[in-house]
Amino acid sequence: MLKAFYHLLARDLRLAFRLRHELANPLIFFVLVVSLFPLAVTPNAELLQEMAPGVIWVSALLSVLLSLDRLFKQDYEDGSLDQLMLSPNPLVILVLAKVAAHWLLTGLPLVLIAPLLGLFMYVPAEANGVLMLSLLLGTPVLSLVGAIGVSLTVAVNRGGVLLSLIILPLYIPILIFGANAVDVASDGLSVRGQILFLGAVLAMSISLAPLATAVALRITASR
Amino acid sequence: MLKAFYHLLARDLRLAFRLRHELANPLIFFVLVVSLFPLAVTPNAELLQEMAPGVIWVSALLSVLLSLDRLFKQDYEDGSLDQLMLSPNPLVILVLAKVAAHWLLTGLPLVLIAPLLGLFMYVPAEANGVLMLSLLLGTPVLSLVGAIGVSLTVAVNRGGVLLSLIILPLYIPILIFGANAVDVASDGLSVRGQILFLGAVLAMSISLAPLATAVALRITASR
Amino acid sequence: MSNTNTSPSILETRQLECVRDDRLLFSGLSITLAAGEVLQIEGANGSGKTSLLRILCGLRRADAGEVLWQGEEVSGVREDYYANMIYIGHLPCIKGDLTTLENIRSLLDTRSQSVPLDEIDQALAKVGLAGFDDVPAKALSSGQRRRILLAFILLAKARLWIMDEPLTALDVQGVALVESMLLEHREAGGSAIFTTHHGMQLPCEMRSVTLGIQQAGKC
Amino acid sequence: MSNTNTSPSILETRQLECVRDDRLLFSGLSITLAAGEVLQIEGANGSGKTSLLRILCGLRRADAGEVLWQGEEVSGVREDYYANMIYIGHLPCIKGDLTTLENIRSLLDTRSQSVPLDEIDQALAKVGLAGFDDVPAKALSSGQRRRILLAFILLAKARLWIMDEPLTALDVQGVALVESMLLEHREAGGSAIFTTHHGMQLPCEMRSVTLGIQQAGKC
Amino acid sequence: MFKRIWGWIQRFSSPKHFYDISGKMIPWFAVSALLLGVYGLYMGLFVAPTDYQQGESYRIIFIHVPAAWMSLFIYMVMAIASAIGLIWQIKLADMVAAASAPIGAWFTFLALVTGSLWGKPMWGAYWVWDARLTSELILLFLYFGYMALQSSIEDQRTADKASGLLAIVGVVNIPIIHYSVEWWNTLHQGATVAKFDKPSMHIDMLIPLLVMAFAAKLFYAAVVLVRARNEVLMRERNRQWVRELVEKI
Amino acid sequence: MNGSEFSWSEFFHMGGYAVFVWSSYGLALLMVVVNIVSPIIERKRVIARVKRAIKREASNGQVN
Ligand code: HEM
Ligand SMILES: Nc1ncnc2c1ncn2[C@@H]1O[C@H](COP(=O)(O)OP(=O)(O)OP(=O)(O)O)[C@@H](O)[C@H]1O
Ligand SMILES: Nc1ncnc2c1ncn2[C@@H]1O[C@H](COP(=O)(O)OP(=O)(O)OP(=O)(O)O)[C@@H](O)[C@H]1O
Ligand SMILES: [Mg+2]
Ligand SMILES: [Mg+2]
Repeated sequence: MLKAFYHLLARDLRLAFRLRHELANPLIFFVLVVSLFPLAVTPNAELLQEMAPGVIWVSALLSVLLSLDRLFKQDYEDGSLDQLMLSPNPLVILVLAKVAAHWLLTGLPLVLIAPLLGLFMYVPAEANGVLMLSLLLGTPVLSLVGAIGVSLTVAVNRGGVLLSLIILPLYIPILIFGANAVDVASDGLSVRGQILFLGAVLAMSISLAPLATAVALRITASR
Repeated sequence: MLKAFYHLLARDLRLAFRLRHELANPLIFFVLVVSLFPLAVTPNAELLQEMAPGVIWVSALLSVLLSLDRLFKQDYEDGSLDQLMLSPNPLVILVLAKVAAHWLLTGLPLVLIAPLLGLFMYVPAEANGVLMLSLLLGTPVLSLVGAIGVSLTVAVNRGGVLLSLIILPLYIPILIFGANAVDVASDGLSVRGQILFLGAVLAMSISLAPLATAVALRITASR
Repeated sequence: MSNTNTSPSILETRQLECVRDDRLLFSGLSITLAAGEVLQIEGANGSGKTSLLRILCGLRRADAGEVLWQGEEVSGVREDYYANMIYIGHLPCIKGDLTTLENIRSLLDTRSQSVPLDEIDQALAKVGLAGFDDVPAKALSSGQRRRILLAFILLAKARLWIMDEPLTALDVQGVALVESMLLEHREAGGSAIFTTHHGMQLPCEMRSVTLGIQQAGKC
Repeated sequence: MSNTNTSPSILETRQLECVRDDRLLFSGLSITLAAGEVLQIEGANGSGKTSLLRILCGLRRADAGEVLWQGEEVSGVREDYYANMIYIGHLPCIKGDLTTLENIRSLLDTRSQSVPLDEIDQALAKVGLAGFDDVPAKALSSGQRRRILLAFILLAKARLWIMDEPLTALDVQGVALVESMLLEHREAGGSAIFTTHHGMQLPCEMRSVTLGIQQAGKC
Repeated sequence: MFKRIWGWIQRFSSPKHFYDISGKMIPWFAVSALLLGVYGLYMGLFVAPTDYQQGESYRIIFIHVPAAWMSLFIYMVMAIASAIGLIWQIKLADMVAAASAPIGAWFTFLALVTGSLWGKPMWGAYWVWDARLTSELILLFLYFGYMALQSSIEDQRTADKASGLLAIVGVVNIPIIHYSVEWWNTLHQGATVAKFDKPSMHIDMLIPLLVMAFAAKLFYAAVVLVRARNEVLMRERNRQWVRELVEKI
Repeated sequence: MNGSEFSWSEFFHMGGYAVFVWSSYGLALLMVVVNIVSPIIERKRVIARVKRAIKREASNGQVN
């Protein structure tokens, strides 16, 4: 079972590394969207600093959202998803493997580059650490919850915007707590509460979301 | 030739209306993204007002960007694009028809709803008019330039993020001038320069972008 | 033979060459197709049939050589060529969200043809889709979807048909239907080029070109 | 016959029914498949063959009736069923970005099978893909891609093969290959269910069920 | 006349001919780049006087400005080569364009980072949303877009044409981006950013700067030829001459 | 430097801007090295690939 997890994870990672440029794409999208704001709103340092946590979190959220169809879309279209469902291994394990691969390829890079963007947006150094931490806890939840949405919409052609519609409302709590943590940290206050909340949500989604995703996939496959 | 334009436009519109829910999607995405900001950044009216033009413009831009693969993706995948290229009508006309349909289905609704969002974000009434005008001139450019990008990436699997990478840098001037016009109008100043610029860019893109798109499509079809 | 411009050939290729990745698929391929002729392109999997047909249509550029429509380079007479040629590829060209009728209409629209409804109904009946005209294409089986294309071919009334595996997903009656369509088309003076792996028996004379075996197919 | 639990059937359906949209595709369909039996599902386009096969796999739920694997309801013995069954559908299941070898490896991985390299090489040679093992699948022609699946079937060593149109895109040799594969499989005591429109001639006894004509296919 | 020129161009742009000629040219470019570079570094680090305003930190200029110039120059080269490839179907031009992109991206990156490193002592921040900085950042993204498109299309010919078209569209946009950013900045920007007020440069600073800029051009010339030769080998790998050549190596 | 006695430690100190100046120069050096090395590696890879292709074809040719 662990072997099945590992194999699928390895396949997805291999597939991603095969398209090396693809690897960097969510990252670049993230950086691009963040940098749209100084251009569209203002280059003024003070105002930017104030907006920074929110803007960075919203951009991270959007770039995870947009990379979500990586999760099952292709597998659905070429029939591999059918093969996965016909695997003797429990579907939940396979879902977890796919989500893990997705996070390693999109969430993790965002976490790593975020401090740099924080720097560009004048986030104070100590808050930058909190930014990373909040993203580290938050982005896996985005992938996990996103997987439910993708598995529901994967059969719908042009599901991109439909997906956002379904998923964004679910993302909002993470967004609020994540951005707020950074905000509060910029003011030099303690962020224990926010971090605990994010941790709790993460624990909950790891245990529940794959189940929901597996059910959703079975529904989708029944075409 | 005009007939060909009209027929293709009608087909695309009919296709969109067949999926009625799809129609509203870019609109809802737009509203959702804009409303993330009060949640993520601050509910403070003053700050919101300051951010509003930029945030609304960035969101409009993203929602056009995300709806771009509507333009050619499906046609490419099911082979209809090949049929279009084998049409006795000039490809440029067909491209224009498809772009027009895209704008009517995504850009125009954004233009119409923007003042409402402006209201929510405390944009002053007179600047709200400028917001609409700037979007009215700017969103067609987004569709036109976007068409070039889509036609280049349509053959690439999972081109979504690649598309953003290619297109976003090209969108930046529109974003800057659009958001800036609203900003300046909020301060009660004249926005003639910005509007003229947007108009000029629109004129230029209408005349050049379809040509580039047609060339790009021929390149893409040559598989 | 391929060099006499006076021949009444409607499609002609001269010294076509196609290279994919590293492999030379064919080179020096010269074919002449006259009106009323039917030509089958044969060849094993991967021998380059699809590539050849796409080159004939002008969708792909040949790596060398040229394709002539009624004696003139295709790129120069695109409009005329496309008005008289119809290509059906591997892909279905069908919109799942449009009904059968709308699909046919919009396919005809791309050719700027408008056809009266009863004629479309006749064609649908002929291909076995009578009664399916207002069913969305996504609720059709794979074979039924291919039949929409057959109706399209009937209605387009093109002089040259280029078909890549027209028998895909068709059942036995479907195959017979395609055969009879080709016969009628030929009798009416039309020409056709097609590929198929599944023996199509035409009771008329039919030329064939085999890719892959001889390096430079001539005929 | 379908009610005797003692029969050595490996797959059995009882009173299956399938409704799509408004139309009843089949109902009361009871099939029993013993080890070493090969069954062809026949039927015109749109008669419900694909739907039936997906129900047999447990990918789709029947509107009524049940599917039994070695006498037990499939949903209860999923793991065992899926370890011994292999399904090949209309879709290719092939990743264009992975090489032929990697594609096979990852298909086998989903079945938790690891197969030594030389065995894979043998299978590739058998299906005519020798030398293509490190070519990315997107650079293969449609027939070559289907051949990857044939190699997968060979390597999976499942007892039951369920195949939807296995001959799609295959050339004459490809068809012969599938026929010989089926024969060997049958000789080794395996069973198979498949659909095809393109006459497959198996020189062995082969049952067939026709959908669509008789409303309630029995056998 | 025209025909003769065309014939000559075609002969010269034949990959084999290019491969031979460029092999001879590379050492010259490389050696002169090295010599000029060492001389420029010596002049810049040891001879040029300390700036009375910026102190020693200004010595970053000898890296930063040549890199910034190269970033623009290489994009232009890339776009022109792409246009030639697209219009006249000269494969060699496509290869040069493809070979230029990574080098251009590296120079852009260098200009950004050295500018940042310079900005910290000068402005107190690694980054400000100044017009020139922003357009340089966008330029980096244009390079990335070109490379991403180039590498994500399998068929080499298609990839060349598609990314070439993108480079051309990008070049139309560069002035628009430049002016819009500039204009945006002057409208928004108050005193937050100390503008670069260009010091009327001391001749001892100017000389090493120009020398370094020239060295950078020669370096680019050498590297782009090496890369283009790689492209030639890769794309012509089925031709007899490549096979014979490779056997010998 | 201007006339005053040259000292290496002062030179490396760069008037207090050592971090910025030397990391810039270091980065530039790195970039130069990468741009020299990577095409050379690439060249080796291409040549190896062509050689492999030649070998494969030679062996295939015998089969046919
Ligand atoms: C990340 C930060 C920076 C970036 C992206 C950047 C970018 C550029 C670019 C693109 C150019 C070439 C402009 C042209 O030729 O049109 C340039 C030139 C120049 N930069 Fe920077 N720069 C940065 C920081 C700085 C800093 C901090 C200074 C010094 C205070 C500086 C001083 C100069 C000078 C003196 C030139 C030459 C001026 C000229 O050619 O007109 N730069 N820079
Ligand atoms: N996108 C591609 N990129 C690179 N090579 C390709 C691509 N598509 C096909 N090829 C190669 O070109 C050759 C011919 O492909 P093509 O699709 O024309 O074959 P075909 O004769 O139509 O085969 P089939 O009978 O399987 O449909 C194949 O051997 C394949 O390796
Ligand atoms: N997604 C769908 N939604 C609704 N109805 C469908 C859908 N797919 C197929 N159908 C209907 O179900 C019927 C059976 O389809 P199915 O694909 O099982 O046929 P089939 O026997 O495999 O045909 P073919 O030989 O053409 O592949 C068709 O008549 C079609 O109208
Ligand atoms: Mg083919
Ligand atoms: Mg079927």
